[in-house]
Amino acid sequence: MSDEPVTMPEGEDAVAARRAAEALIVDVDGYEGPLDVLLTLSRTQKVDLRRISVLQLAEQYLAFVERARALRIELAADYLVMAAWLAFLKSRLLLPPDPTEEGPTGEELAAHLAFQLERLQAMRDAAARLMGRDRLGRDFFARGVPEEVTMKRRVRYTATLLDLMQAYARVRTRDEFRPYAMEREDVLTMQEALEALRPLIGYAGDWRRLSSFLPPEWRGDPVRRRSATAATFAAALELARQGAVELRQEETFAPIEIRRRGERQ
Amino acid sequence: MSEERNDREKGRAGAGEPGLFQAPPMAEQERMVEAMLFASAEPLSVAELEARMPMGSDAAEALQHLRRRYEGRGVRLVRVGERWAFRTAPDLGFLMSHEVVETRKLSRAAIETLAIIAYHQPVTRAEIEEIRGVSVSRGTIDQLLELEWIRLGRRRMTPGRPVTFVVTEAFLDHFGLESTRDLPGLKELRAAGLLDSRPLPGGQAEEEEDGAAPGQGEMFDD
Amino acid sequence: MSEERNDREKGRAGAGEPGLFQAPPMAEQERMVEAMLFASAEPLSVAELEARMPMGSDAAEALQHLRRRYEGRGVRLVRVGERWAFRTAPDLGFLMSHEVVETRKLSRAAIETLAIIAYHQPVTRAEIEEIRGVSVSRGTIDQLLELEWIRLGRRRMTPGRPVTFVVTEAFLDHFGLESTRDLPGLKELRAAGLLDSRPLPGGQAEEEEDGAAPGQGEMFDD
Repeated sequence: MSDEPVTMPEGEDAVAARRAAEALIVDVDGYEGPLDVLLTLSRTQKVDLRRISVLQLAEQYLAFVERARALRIELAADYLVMAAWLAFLKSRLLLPPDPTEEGPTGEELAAHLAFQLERLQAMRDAAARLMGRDRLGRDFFARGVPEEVTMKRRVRYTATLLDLMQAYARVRTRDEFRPYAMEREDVLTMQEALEALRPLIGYAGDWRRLSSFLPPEWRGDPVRRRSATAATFAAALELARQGAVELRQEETFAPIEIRRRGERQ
Repeated sequence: MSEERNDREKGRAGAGEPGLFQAPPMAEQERMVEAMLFASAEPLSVAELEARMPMGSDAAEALQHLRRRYEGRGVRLVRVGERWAFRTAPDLGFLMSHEVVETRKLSRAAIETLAIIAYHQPVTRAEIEEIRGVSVSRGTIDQLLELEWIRLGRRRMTPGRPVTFVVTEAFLDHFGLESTRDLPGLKELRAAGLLDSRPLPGGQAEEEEDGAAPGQGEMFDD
Repeated sequence: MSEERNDREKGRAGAGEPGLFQAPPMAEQERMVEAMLFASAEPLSVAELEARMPMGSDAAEALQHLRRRYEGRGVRLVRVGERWAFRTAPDLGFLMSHEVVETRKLSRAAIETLAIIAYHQPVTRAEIEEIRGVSVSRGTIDQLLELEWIRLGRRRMTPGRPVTFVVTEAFLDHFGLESTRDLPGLKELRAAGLLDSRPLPGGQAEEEEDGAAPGQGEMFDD
C-alpha cells in the first residue's frame, strides 16, 4: 500500500492524477477493504483523525469509486456498499435534519466513521510497535541446549471396595469365567430320554400316548416339558428306526402314540 | 556450595516442623529453580517447579531472589504470563546472529489481526472484521494459531455463541511481555476509548459487539 | 545494568589504543560470554566466542570470571574438551527427572484374585485357581504382594505344604475395612445389586449363596 497522499486534482495534472487513481484502483486488491481506502484518503486531510471532515472524505471516496468505474474496473461489493453508505451519509450531512426521521443523525454516523478510522489507525500503530519489540529468537534467546526432563512414570494401582465386591460376585457366580457352554439345566438330552424310554417300552404292548412316557419330574415346568417332549419324541424315532417300537398319529397335530413292536395281540 | 549443603542438611534435620521434612533452605531452593529454568527452553510455572522440588519448597520466593541475582547479567530471568524463563539480555542480540531462527514473514493482515486480538481480547472474528473493515481470511487465523500466538477463548454468550480469540503465553514470550497488560500503549489506547467497542449509532446489525465490553474488562482489569 | 552500559560506552569511546576500538570492559565481556554460552546449541571455544565479540575482547579471561561467578550455583560453567558450556550442577540432577504418578485401575485378574484372597483367606494358589476357574499368573500374585495388599500366610498342613495368602493391614486401610469380616456376603452383594448380572438358572445360585456363608465363616474364624 502506498503511503503517498492521494490527491485527485481535476484538469491540469491529468497524467499524475490518472496515475494516482490507477495506483489506487490497480492496487485495489492491495487495499485491505474500503475502510483501508478511506484511511488512506483521510491522510490527505493531514489532520487528527478525530477531526477529519467526513463529508470531504465521502466526496474523495465517491470520486475514487467513480474513477474506478470510468476505467471499467470492477470493484468489489464491499467498496460499492461503502460508496452507497457514504453517499447516504453525505446526504444526511448536507440536508437539514428531519426531526420526524428515525435513526442516527448524520453527525453521529460521521463520528462513528471517524472513530472506526481512528481505531484502525491505532491498531496499525500498535501492530507496528509490537513487531518492533525485541523478539524471541531474533533479539533475545532461549536456552540453546535444553536438557530433557526425563519422565519417570510411577504407576499407582487403585481399586475400590466396590471393585473388590463386584469382582468377587463375578467369580462366585461364574457367569463370565466358565468356558462357554449352553446351560443344560432345563434340557433333557435325547440320550437321557432314550435311557428313560427303553425300560418302559417293554410294558407298552398297547398303543399309548408318547406324552405318558415323559419322566414325571419333567412334566411340570413348561420349559422342561417342551425339552422332554422333544427329546422323548426323538428317542421314540430312534427306537422306531431300530425296529423296537411302532409309532402312529391319527391326524395332523393329534397325539403321537407308541407301542412295542412285534407282539401283536 | 559445601556451606549451603550443610545448611540444607541442617534444615532437613530440623524436626518437629509442620511438614514431614522441612523444605531446603532458600539458597538451595534458588539453586534448584535456577537449574530447572536453565535446563528448559520453555517457561515453567511455579507449580511446575514446585512439583519437582522437595516438599514445602517456595518456588515463588526463590524466583524473586533469582530474578534479582540475574539483574544486569547477560541472561535474565523473565516472567511470561504465569511462567518464568531465562532469556538472553536483548542488548546482546548482536552476538547471536548464529542463533537467529529465520521466521516466516507475517502478512500485513496477520500482523494487524494479531494486534487486534492482543489489544481487544477476547475478540470474535466478526469484531476483528469490524475493526479492520475487511473480512479475515481463514488462512490468517490459521497462521496465528499455528504459531501458537493465539488460541480459542471462551465462547461469547451472544446469539450464535461465537468463538473468541485470545493471545497465548508463547505470544508473550515471543514479544518479551510479562502479561497482556504490558502491551505497548495499552493504557493510552484505552484512555482514548479506542479499545471500546462502540456500536454504530442506531445499533443496526452490530448487536454482536454488545458482549465485547464486559469481556474486555475481565481480561485487562487488575 | 545502566552503569555497566555506561562503562561500555566509555570503554568504546577511549581511542588511541592499539585496536581501532577499545574492548568493552571485562564485566561486559563476561555478560557477552554468558549470553552466548546460554543460547548456543553447542559448546563454544575461546576462538569462537572471540570471533563474535568486539575486537580486542579476551574471552578466556571472561570465562574465568564467569566460571567463578557460577561456582556453587545451580548451573556451572564446564569445560568440554577445548570448548565451554553451561551444565546443570550434578547434585541437582534429580530435578531433571520428573516423576509422574499415574493412577491405574487394578487389572481384572488382580482384583479377582485379591477378592478371593480376601473372602477365603488363608488360601492357596491352587484354591484361587479352582475358584476363579482359570490359572493365576505369577505376575498377578507378585503385583499384589508388591502393593502390600497380600502377604504370605502359614503353610497349609497338606501334602506339599503349599503357601497360603492372606490380606494385609494395608489392604484393610486401602479399602476402609476394619476386618475382612466386614466384607459383605454374597446375599448382601445380591441385595446391593452387584450380583444381578445373569443369575444362575434354577435354584442353584441360591444354594451356592447359602453355601458361601458357612464357608466364609470357617475361613474367617480365628
